[in-house]
Amino acid sequence: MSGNSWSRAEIAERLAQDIPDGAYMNLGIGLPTLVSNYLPSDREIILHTENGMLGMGPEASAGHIDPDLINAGKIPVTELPGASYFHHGDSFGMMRGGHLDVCVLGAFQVSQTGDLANWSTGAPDAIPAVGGAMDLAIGAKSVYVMMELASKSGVSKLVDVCTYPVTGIGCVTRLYTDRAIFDLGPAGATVIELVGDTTVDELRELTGLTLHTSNERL
Amino acid sequence: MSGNSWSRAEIAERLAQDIPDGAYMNLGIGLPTLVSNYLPSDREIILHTENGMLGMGPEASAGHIDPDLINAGKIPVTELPGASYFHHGDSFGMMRGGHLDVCVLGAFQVSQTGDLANWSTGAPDAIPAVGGAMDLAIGAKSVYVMMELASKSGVSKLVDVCTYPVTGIGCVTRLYTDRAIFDLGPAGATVIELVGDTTVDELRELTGLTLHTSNERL
Amino acid sequence: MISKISESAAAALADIADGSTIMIGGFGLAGQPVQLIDALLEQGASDLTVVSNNAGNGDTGLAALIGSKRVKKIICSFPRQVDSYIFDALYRAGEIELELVPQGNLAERIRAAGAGIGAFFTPTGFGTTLAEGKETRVINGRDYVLEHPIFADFALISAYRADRLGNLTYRKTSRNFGPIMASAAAVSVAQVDRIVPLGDLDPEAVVTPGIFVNRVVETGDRFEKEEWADVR
Amino acid sequence: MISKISESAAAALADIADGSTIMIGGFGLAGQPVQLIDALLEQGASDLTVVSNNAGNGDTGLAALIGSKRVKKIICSFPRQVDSYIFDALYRAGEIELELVPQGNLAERIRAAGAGIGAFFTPTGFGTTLAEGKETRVINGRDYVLEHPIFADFALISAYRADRLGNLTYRKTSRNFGPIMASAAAVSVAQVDRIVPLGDLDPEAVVTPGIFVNRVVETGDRFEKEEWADVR
Repeated sequence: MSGNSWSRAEIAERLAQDIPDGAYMNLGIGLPTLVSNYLPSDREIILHTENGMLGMGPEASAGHIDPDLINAGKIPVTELPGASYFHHGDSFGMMRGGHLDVCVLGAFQVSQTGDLANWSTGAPDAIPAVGGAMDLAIGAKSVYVMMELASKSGVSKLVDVCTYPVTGIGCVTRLYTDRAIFDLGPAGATVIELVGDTTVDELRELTGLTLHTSNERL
Repeated sequence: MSGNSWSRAEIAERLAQDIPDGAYMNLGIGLPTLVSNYLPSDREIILHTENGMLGMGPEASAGHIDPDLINAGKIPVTELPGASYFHHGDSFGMMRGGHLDVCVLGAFQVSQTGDLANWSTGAPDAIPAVGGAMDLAIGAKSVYVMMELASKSGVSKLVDVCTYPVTGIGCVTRLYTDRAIFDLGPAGATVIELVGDTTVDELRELTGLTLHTSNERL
Repeated sequence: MISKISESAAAALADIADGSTIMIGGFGLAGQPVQLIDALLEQGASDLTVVSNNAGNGDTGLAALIGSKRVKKIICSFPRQVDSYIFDALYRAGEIELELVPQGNLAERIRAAGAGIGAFFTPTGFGTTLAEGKETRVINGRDYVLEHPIFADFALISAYRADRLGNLTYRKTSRNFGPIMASAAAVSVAQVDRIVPLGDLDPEAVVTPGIFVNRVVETGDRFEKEEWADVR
Repeated sequence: MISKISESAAAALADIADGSTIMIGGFGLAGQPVQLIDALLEQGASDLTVVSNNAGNGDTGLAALIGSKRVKKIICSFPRQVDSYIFDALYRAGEIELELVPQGNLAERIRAAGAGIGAFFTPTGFGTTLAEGKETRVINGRDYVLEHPIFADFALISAYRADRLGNLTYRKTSRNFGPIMASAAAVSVAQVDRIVPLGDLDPEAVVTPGIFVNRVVETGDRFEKEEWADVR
């Protein structure tokens, strides 16, 4: 931690602490994959990759690459004891049916009621592509997003209403950022943990949102 | 054949001649299972049992009974090379999706347009039970029924409109009876083969139906 | 370390509450979770809704559970059998509710619950008394009936091998309802002949991934038992 | 005697007509039917609708087929990739139609076609631009979108082993779309590393029963090839 904000690795490390022993988890492509570096060694957490596998191990090392064994980001990975394979119909049924405990995603924007925007910037000339983003958004008992709270130009990515095209409605349950952790829900965002000297008032100013606080923890 | 009618075995034997090499077939419980005794030895026909198997072999002999290997009638059976197992969701999906070539069923009544009644007599005090009857009725590219044309009291079981509760609407494509073979469809029943000296007029009198004839074959 | 292994069938079912919906696997004796059903009988929960293909045979197992009047409703495809006299009597007396569902619709409704499908259009049953009152629709010229998922609080199933993560394999036609019921229940309990060390199951041949299984109970090899010899 | 074995990829695809809908398996290179795609390119059919997770990479395989302007429409979840420049250019020029489908809805729509489901309600995509104009419904307090099956004239898939009946096994994550696409096409063609004698495949471990497969082509072991060593 530097001052009152976390690095991406620190966000991932903090999020990892909240994954309970025995959890089934899917880590979205990109930033969320960092979480796998920080899973507590005394917990057994089973990774799902939506292209059809439970029990995914670490990225494959050079010389041990199996082209039939890749993750959803098309990176060669490994298989742990107790793994299993299944087809896309079953794999996405597993997600849609709410069997995963946690799914961790990145985002362009998250609304205070848990709407997620992470699949399209809405740019008119962009080639559209969605992949499993909308399935992942509704694909777990808990959907966590990790992101920096503000864009590089200082604009809050936790918003009242998403301006980017949404990926899912009311689907994000918790938001991990470099400045604070929030629970999201129909009543809006609740600050549940502050990073360093960050204050709720600073967050209110940055986000422009009311922001509830969790008295028990702040 | 005795005179102008076939025995049940003869109906089964005749029906078996119409199953092409390479066909995937489901034989309903009861009368239809007779068909398996008459499949031409120069054809390879693969039997499906809806409780979750393709490549079902003959009934198991005493001393070779495996309690985990039964057919839809709960009779112990055997496994042929090239068999496969699957769960009920997949097995009924296979049927519903129209992948079987032929399904052979028994019936209380069949209407001239192919409605099937074979699951309930509609008796008010009967314990209802349907099993896979309604799934089988719509569960193949061709649904064949085999039955005696008339009940023991001489009433035609090929009817204008079923009086028993129906199992499926317009689902039976061909009817094999002791007196004749019929194609069924939206335009009604067409006699395509007569048993012995049976005449179409006799069939018209028995059934009370118009009955088309197939000029090519009669 | 994850271990889904329960000490006994009784321990695995201890928290079934009155009023629960219980799926029970099996088609005939194949895949029937005999020890789990017996444990449920012992456990005492009442006011149950049971989802199972049949409604019990003779006077043991599911038939005994029904006979104890602890099942208020059964959702099944084929209750009537030559020896289903316990169910038959209660049904005729109006003491048990029956929801009769075509076997494939039963399977697909269970599968839909596990796969997060809100409802689906099926051709099976259209135009029959079992579809009376249900929404219908013509799609591409074919008639369909709208059916909804069936969820359960517990699924009791039987499999062949398990590991401590709850990965399951089955044997032959005993697979039947196990995989889909395991996916449709809040708590899935599997009895298995043997629990094997992690890594012994071929990942390509696992039929029910452990994510669908909460508890496994080892009940021993079944094939030395004399009683199987004359099963028909 | 049934034999679904085709002499060559070319023979297996000879009867694909102009205007056909073709499913192509694979997710990334895993499960991609490389030889079948090349044979389709050679075969010449045009005015095709392709159903595949991606829209081609680089300038070979599916990208080359698209580049030949013989694909009028693609139904996929993720056309945009770092090297999807052939699709990108045609799409921007309005020369190829795109139906973008969330990956799990794509899978379930294919599965529905194979399983005879007329339509189904899915929560995925509700409230997004990809569900615009589609029927929605609240079921048990949750929002769902109605989606319809996707059928194909041909499915081209890749598997690991086959027998002459068309029973298939897969390897690891190359299973992906193969089993569901095989079930959703009028004619399913599988390229496999090896065809084995009947009886060599474990009936418990067959993933795609032969009933879903019309033709198999043996294309040889892939793992001796140098090109795999640096696949990323």
